[in-house]
Amino acid sequence: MNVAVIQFPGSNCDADAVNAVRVMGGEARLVWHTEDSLGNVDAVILPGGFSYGDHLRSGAIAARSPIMASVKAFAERGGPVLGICNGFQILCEAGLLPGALARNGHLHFVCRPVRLRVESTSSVFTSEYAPRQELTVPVAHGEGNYYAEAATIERLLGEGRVAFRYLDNPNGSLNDIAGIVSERGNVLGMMPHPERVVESVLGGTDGRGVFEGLFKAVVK
Amino acid sequence: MTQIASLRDRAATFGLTVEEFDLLVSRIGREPNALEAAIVGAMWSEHCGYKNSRPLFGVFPTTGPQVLQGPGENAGVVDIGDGLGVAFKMESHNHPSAVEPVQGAATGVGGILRDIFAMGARPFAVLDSLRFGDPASARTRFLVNGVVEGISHYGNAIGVPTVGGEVTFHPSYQENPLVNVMALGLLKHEDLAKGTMGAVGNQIVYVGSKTGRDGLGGAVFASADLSDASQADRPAVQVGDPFMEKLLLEATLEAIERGLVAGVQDMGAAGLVSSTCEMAYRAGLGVDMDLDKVPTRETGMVPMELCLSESQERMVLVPVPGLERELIDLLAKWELDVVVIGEVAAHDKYRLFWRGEVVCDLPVSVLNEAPKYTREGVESDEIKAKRERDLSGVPMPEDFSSVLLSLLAHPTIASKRSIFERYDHQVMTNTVLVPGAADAAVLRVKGTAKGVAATSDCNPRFVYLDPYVGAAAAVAEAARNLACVGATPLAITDNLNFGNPHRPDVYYQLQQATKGIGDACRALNTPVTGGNVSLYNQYVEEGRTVAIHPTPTIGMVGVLPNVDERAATAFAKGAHTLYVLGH
Amino acid sequence: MKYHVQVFVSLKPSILDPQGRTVERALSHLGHENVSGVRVGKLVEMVMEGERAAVEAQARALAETVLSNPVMESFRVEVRELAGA
Amino acid sequence: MKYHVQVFVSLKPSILDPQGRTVERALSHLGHENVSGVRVGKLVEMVMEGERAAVEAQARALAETVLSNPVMESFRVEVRELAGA
Ligand SMILES: Nc1ncnc2c1ncn2[C@@H]1O[C@H](COP(=O)(O)OP(=O)(O)O)[C@@H](O)[C@H]1O
Repeated sequence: MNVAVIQFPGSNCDADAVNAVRVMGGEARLVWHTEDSLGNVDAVILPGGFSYGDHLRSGAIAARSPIMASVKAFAERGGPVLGICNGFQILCEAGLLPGALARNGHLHFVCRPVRLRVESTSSVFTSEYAPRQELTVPVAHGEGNYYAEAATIERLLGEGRVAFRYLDNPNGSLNDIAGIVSERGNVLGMMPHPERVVESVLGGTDGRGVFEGLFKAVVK
Repeated sequence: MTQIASLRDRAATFGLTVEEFDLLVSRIGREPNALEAAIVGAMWSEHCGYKNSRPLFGVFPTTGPQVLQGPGENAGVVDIGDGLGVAFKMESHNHPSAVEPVQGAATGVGGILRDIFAMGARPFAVLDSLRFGDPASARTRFLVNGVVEGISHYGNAIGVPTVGGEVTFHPSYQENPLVNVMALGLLKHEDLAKGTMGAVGNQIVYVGSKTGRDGLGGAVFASADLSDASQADRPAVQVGDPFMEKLLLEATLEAIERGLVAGVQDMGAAGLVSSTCEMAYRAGLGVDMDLDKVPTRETGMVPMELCLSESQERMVLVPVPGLERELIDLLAKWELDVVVIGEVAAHDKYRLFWRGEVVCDLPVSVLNEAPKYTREGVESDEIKAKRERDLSGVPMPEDFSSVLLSLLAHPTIASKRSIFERYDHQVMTNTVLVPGAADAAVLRVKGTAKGVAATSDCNPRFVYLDPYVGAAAAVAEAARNLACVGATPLAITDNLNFGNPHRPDVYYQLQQATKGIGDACRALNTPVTGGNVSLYNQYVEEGRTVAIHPTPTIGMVGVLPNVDERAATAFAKGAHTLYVLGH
Repeated sequence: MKYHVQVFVSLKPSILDPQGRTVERALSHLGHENVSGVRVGKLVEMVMEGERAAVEAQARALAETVLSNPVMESFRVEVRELAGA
Repeated sequence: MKYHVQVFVSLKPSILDPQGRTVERALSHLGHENVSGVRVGKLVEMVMEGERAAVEAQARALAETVLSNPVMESFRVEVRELAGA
């Protein structure tokens, strides 16, 4: 189980993502944003952080980096791609997921554990959770306010593509959306940080399911 | 003769007293030019030269088996076993935060982090100790919001968790907020880097942001000394960019790990000069530097501006001879600008060139050996009376419940959740005890069973009432906070925030507080590995000078041999018996 | 030829602007009751070199594909000759 | 009378603009080598009701005291009649 964790200038949860994959029994390596290929990998993670300092818009510049061509091709072939926090922002900016992440409604950065509900277990990333299972996962972001046009939200709901919802919405996201998947279900973007809750010493293990699902998908 | 007389007459514009100017003349055997006077003024300032405080540091214990690096380098380092060390230090950014709270606090975080990674340590935690005035005033609310925004913005963006701290409100800080930031970093013993220059012939390399006129708006030089840029073009603030700092951090740590550098130093206040001349002093060598080579962000900058600029996110690296190409390629990967600006020289001078001419030629020792002042301290009668006040006549409250509630509602004691939830306290996935969970922050050390604990403490009212006891109590409080989570205290960093040391009552506070810290550190076996001093924190109100409460903030680090053997403060479920230990 | 290019990026009218709302509330608290509809957007300024027509097209393309996010934002471009360029 | 007021807030020229610097670099990487001097500022739009002269003075005062940080920023104000107001 070989995971590529993409590293942009300013990414800072990249090492955390690598650590989480290893803790869960997989192998992970960092891939620098200027590389023109991913190498032989089973899955891709776009980690959290402040790529390019969040300048212009969060994820805007990273989404236009050379490595993204390879990430898009990988997703097109059905490869699993997990975008966490800044990674979710990058996926939206790159057009791999619909909508956009705007500034939190209360205008402050927020770091706290949030209660999530698993809305759909049909994607690989949520397949290891029980339907409507409640989780506690930390968020840490200033621009996690999910927005999409009404028609897009309808589609997401209709197609069961909302993966996670906030039970205590920390940022004003429309429809309490915390994470969504692509049409084919192989790309997931989520604002909360599952990689921060895979070891009990850090206060919880509700994030393990995301990685378990990812690994199972690859084995298949 | 006219030129000499006029420089001496305006010694104050260079930050020197007339006596100091004369001292300089006697030490270099001639009169300085304007640039040299300004450089000495910067190096002999309280901030760089510690004129009024260094003589008092003799009372501090600074050694011990756990001390890998004591005072004198960019940060102190303690051994935590397993071949690992923790670099740590606390710094203040008080005056800039009063001018522009967001950038003042942000650049305070940036500065202390650079000191940590310049040692070869990867920063893994930040604590912030904040003091403000009356919480009801609009100005205080403006400052609190700005400072928290600044620390949040910088710390979160660079990806180092802010895991603890303090917030205190007291009227004496009304015009002089205190922003003390502590940072910790992890290093392998063999990666401990020093801010030295290595050997003669080594190149001096400038890395990071271009140099602008940041911070020069606060300088009071005669217009003749500076360029034609107007006052409006000289910002009084320094603006920080955590994205640039993140690139510098990664590049510097990789360079140190790969053994590519002989010396590393960050550029702080009067950045270019203070960094290079401290490095030269540590090496016992000299420097030849070409100011024309310094990368600039603004046009028309002159030597004085280049030397004294406070532009952020700049480092000085000295490559290992023969490995310059590898270092430059590494820095290029991180898209960092690199320029060779000088060379380590066999002479013992600090020499600067501009357009082919020598514009500064001073002995390195003179720059680094500021005069030391020992003053007379006299306790204030007013404070003595307060301390000795007979409390037996004070009536007891009828309703303790309402007293408790009003104490809990006081902003100094009330929950700080709305502040620390604006800080990412879990990035790097090491935080085991988050803010609010316990009396100290605890972080795990990946790859070992250990934990590191940190706390930042001071009760300024105690120090005001009795500086010796109050300062010792701050050290003791820090040690108790660490013990409560299961950590053994190892060492401290101290951040001394006081008023004007020329005033005997303030100097008394400094004398007694440093003694108290020294004695407490000896008793608790927590040597002082470094620290910071911020003086002249006072303001004038209706003809009266109001100094802040003396505030020696203590940052203490401890180790847990097994991070799983820790305690938090929450009561677990079930009935409990409570014990009180001590008197 | 050098041009001073300004790209004004604003949230689409139908989208909630919490920053604008906060500013509006602050102004109201300060007694400015005659202020409404506060919206906060971005102003990106740059100097571009080339022929006017090409610069205008390039500026619009940049505004559309990089400087604004079409999901939430709309933009306007102004191109002026740079004095003394 | 209702007016559409625009306040353009920019960093003073001598102040470091990290956003502008990063965006400029990004544009260069994307092949736009003819772009320089990128600065990112704010555009605050609002509707103000009153007499033109009063509104103009009020807008300038607001720009100076609330909408910009005079330590680091400068501003420009434009006031236009609101069509169909
Ligand atoms: N400025 C701050 N930044 C981060 N954490 C803070 C700050 N101020 C207080 N805290 C955290 O909030 C919690 C409560 O702080 P405090 O009120 O000082 O209580 P205590 O006396 O237990 O230290 C502690 O965990 C502390 O670390």
